[in-house]
Amino acid sequence: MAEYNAMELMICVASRNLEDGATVVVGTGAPCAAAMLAQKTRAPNLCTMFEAGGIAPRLPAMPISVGDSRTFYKALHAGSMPDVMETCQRGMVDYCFLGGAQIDMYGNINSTLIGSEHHKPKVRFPGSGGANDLASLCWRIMVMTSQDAKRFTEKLDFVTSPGYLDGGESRYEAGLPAGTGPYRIITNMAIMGFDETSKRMKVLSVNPGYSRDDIQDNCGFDLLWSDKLADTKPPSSDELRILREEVDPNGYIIGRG
Amino acid sequence: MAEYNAMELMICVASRNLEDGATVVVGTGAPCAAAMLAQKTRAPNLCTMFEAGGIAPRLPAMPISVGDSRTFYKALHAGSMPDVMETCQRGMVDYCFLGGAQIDMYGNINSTLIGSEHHKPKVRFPGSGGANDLASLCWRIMVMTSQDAKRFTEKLDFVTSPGYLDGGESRYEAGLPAGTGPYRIITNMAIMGFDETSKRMKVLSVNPGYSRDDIQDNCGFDLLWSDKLADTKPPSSDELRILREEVDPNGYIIGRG
Amino acid sequence: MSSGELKTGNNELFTSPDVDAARGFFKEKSRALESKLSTVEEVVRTMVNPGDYIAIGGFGANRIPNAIVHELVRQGKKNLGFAGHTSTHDFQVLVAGECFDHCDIAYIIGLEARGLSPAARRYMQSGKVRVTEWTNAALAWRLKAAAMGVSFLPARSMLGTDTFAFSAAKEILCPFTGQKYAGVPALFPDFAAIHVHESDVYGNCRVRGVTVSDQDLAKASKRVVITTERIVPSESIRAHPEDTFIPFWCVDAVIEVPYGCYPGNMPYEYYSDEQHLREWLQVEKDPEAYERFVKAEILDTKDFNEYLARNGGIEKMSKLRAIEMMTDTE
Amino acid sequence: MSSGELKTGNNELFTSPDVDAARGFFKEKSRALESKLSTVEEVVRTMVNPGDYIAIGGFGANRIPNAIVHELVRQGKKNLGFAGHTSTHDFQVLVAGECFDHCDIAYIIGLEARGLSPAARRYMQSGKVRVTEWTNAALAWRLKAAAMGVSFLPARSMLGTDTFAFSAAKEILCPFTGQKYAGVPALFPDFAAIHVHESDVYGNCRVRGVTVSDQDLAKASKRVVITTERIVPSESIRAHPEDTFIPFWCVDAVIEVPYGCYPGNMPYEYYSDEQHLREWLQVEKDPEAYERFVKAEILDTKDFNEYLARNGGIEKMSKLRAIEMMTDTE
Repeated sequence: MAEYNAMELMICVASRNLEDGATVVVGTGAPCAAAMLAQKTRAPNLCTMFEAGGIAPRLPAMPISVGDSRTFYKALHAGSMPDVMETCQRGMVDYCFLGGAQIDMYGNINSTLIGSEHHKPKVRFPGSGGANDLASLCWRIMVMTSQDAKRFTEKLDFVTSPGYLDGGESRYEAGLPAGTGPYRIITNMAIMGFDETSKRMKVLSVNPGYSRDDIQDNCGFDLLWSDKLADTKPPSSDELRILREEVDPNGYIIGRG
Repeated sequence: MAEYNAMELMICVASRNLEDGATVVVGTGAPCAAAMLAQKTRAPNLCTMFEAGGIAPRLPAMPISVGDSRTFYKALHAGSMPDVMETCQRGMVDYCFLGGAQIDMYGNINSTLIGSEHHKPKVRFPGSGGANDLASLCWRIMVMTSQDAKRFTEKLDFVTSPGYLDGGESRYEAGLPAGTGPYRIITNMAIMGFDETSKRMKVLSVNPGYSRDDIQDNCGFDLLWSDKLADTKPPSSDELRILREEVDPNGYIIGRG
Repeated sequence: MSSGELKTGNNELFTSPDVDAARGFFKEKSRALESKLSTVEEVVRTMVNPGDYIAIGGFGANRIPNAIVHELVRQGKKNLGFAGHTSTHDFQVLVAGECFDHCDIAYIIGLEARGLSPAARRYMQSGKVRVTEWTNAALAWRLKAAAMGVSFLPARSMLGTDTFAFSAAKEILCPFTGQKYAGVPALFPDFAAIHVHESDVYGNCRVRGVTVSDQDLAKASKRVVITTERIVPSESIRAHPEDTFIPFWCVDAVIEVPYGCYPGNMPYEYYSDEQHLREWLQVEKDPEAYERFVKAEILDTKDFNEYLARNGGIEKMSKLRAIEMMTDTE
Repeated sequence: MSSGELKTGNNELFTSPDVDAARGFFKEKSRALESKLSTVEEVVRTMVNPGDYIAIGGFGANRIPNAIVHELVRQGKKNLGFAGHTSTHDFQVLVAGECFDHCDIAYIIGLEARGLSPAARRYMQSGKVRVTEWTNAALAWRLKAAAMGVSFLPARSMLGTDTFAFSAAKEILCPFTGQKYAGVPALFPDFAAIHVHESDVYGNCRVRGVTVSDQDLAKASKRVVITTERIVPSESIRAHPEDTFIPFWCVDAVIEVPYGCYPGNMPYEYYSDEQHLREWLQVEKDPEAYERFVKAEILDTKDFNEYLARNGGIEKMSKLRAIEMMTDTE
């Protein structure tokens, strides 16, 4: 079996969740790599959208900004930011990817600040950007992140982007679109989904080399466990070859693994 | 003094109210002719807008539709209908022209129907189209129409487009933008404005060949009269020449006079 | 009525503005990048269901998908709802088939500077049609609300008038300023047909000249058919992504229909056939003659090409093209 | 808090969403078709007043009007309000001058895949800046509301989060469906600068590639300056009216600034200077070195051309152009 690093595994796992003919809003970095890998393997007509307006480009290289030239290269459409956000709001966008400094058991995400004083935080992050919008408006939200107990936390310092909020039906009672929410949390250790009723994070699959204890020890809240807990299928040699040779030949993303 | 017909007079009077550097939404026919005449006389940089989106075209001929090719010919911008309406709503459009089957003393206009049953009217007209929008959103509304007691009526069968509604401050209390409203009613007999306080129609100027009695007799409600009642200045020979030779050489509009 | 009380339009709202219901539809709508080539006959047969609410792109007689409009009449579609938004000749043709029996009205019956349609007027005075009044901007904003995925937008027109009273709008107050607005409900048509200059087989298309609300219409509508003067290679779309007016995921079917706006004006392609439009307005004055005219021009023609052939064919189209290009010498 | 109660964001609304007040301004704004050619120095000196709320077009480092941003720092503008909408390098430069002390935040501090700006982070953690949270779409819709001439729009994002709680949005209910929305207030900036590919002297301009919210920004803002890679004859604008991205009546000043987005990426013109952007991020780590850097690169340079010259001049620009054209051989 081929060797691979955690980033390569996460990108391969994420790419398998993107089916042909779906729409996905991607950012720079790993999500973009996952979408490109999906297009080059099982989903040639996966439609990638960049929040700055680029639609279905033939990316000549990894973009460094979600608005740079590459996101419009041989694109089918150069839309605007409102266009893309409204397409999400209308219900035409299936997937998005989010990241952040903290995530809780309901998939809520903090990318705003650490600390308690809003105008004078201990650590300031970029803020929502488009994350809250995509988390609110796309059908299925995915997260790729490394897992540790500080990042997977009981209580966020700031809820930047909505997961299932307080669990149960609270997301929909808040006015967010019916049927939407966090779908997969993909870490170096496991793949998580969410319990249908409580909306709490639930481990679906354990990555090679990790144990249940590893996963729970590196999580600041109690995880639920699937009845059908699976072993995460490692990257195939084809996936790795395409990822390394075609998607990210310079190792900008997978080099960090 | 040159001879002219009523349509020629109304177009010349209307054109004099359009100053250089202003914006005006025009339709087909007489309003378009008035704007073209203004451009070719004292207001070369009058910006004409068509509600279908054509902005500042160099009209090669009289358009037959406010959306036809001519309204985009060498235009500075091909906008959309929402663009134009929102530009009006934002307060960037100075003038518009309206017409209709009935008008009342507050400048309210009916272009919807005659009769009392809405879904089964005695006579059905086109409806608002963009008229209600322009009457609501532009700063100054102008009307060119022939005058008779049936058209200038005490009570409209249907208030399609707002003038000053019930007079006084009622237009603004209804939520319509501050400072907007009917500005000039230009007929074959007179030029009317509106009283500042009551917002009732007031005759400002009497056209050549007509008397105060003619004007009141051909109006279904009591007109107010300006303290400084003037004589309408007839078309100049320059205005008539340009109107006949350059604006409407085929007599499509002024031929009907 | 006191100015403090919020008024509501009294007429019928023909379509639901519910955004979660619309999202449910859009969730299932295909976003696959695959050929959507079809035919006028098939699209109208399979994509227009009884009771559907339909909308027609373009402005009046300009850039209208007339082959689809004719086919609606030819296939005898009835009981439709119709968005009477900047409609002129398209409205006139649909009236010939009495295709709709409920109608949102902004502009109907008229053909702008050409005058009014006697047949359309008779139909709208017959009492057969349930109607709700709006304005051009109100219908444009209703489509924009749907395109944006929200159930309403605030508007400053219609207020204080009978147009409002006979609409289905509702007065609302701005939560920040207290400003009064006419709230207009999102309009999600079941079916829309839009005629364009160029489209690839996926439905990525380009238009020039008048755009009206067609971008919003394509987004707002559940099923969208594009008729196009020309199919172009998708690579040519990719060469100029800024020019894509409607992206493929809005589109369900694409049909190449040259001269598809005849007798209307297709900007930069051909001018309107004013003589033929006058013929329509003239013949409508006599209901019996009009019935024969509609039978001959639409019901008894095989397809839109036959209609074009009846009315002068390629030769006539070349003349109309010369008028548009301002190269006609007559 | 019960779900039946409507919540309101607790933070400050920095600008008035009052539409009649905005209309009063727009009524007096010139719509004359006259040359608006100006200079960077003059525009910043005369069009940016103390306390003004400003917004910068483009997306992050892409198509930003960097000559104007530098000049704001060079002229020592302070106490401004800033729309932190998709801002990256522009934010970083404004922080170098501590130009703003209140800020609507959607995306700040970061330079996307390049990492975070240490200096911007220090400034935003200093307590010197009053902040209100939003999202990219919320700020886009705030500008769209203003562009439409309405004081608010309904949005389905922000709901249920601290982003909402620390915003100045208000929950509202749809009058038709009862659906809960975040109502976002119109944003009318006092001053906006937008960099474009081509403009005529009147301000009719064209862009390619990323458009973000710049069309709405141009409409929403009270005073608008366009910097352009190239001035083009107005006749070339009239030859393609469909391509006009911003019409002249939105624009108050036009300045030709070649390479005006450097070190950012101008689509189809030149790629970003990643080496120089890394230099910014690197030098910011040491506040004293950073102060010398800002002095040398901005405060002590005469104008933007000198900044370009310092950083490689035409030769560098040609290299960045080769990267953009994918003709670089390195």
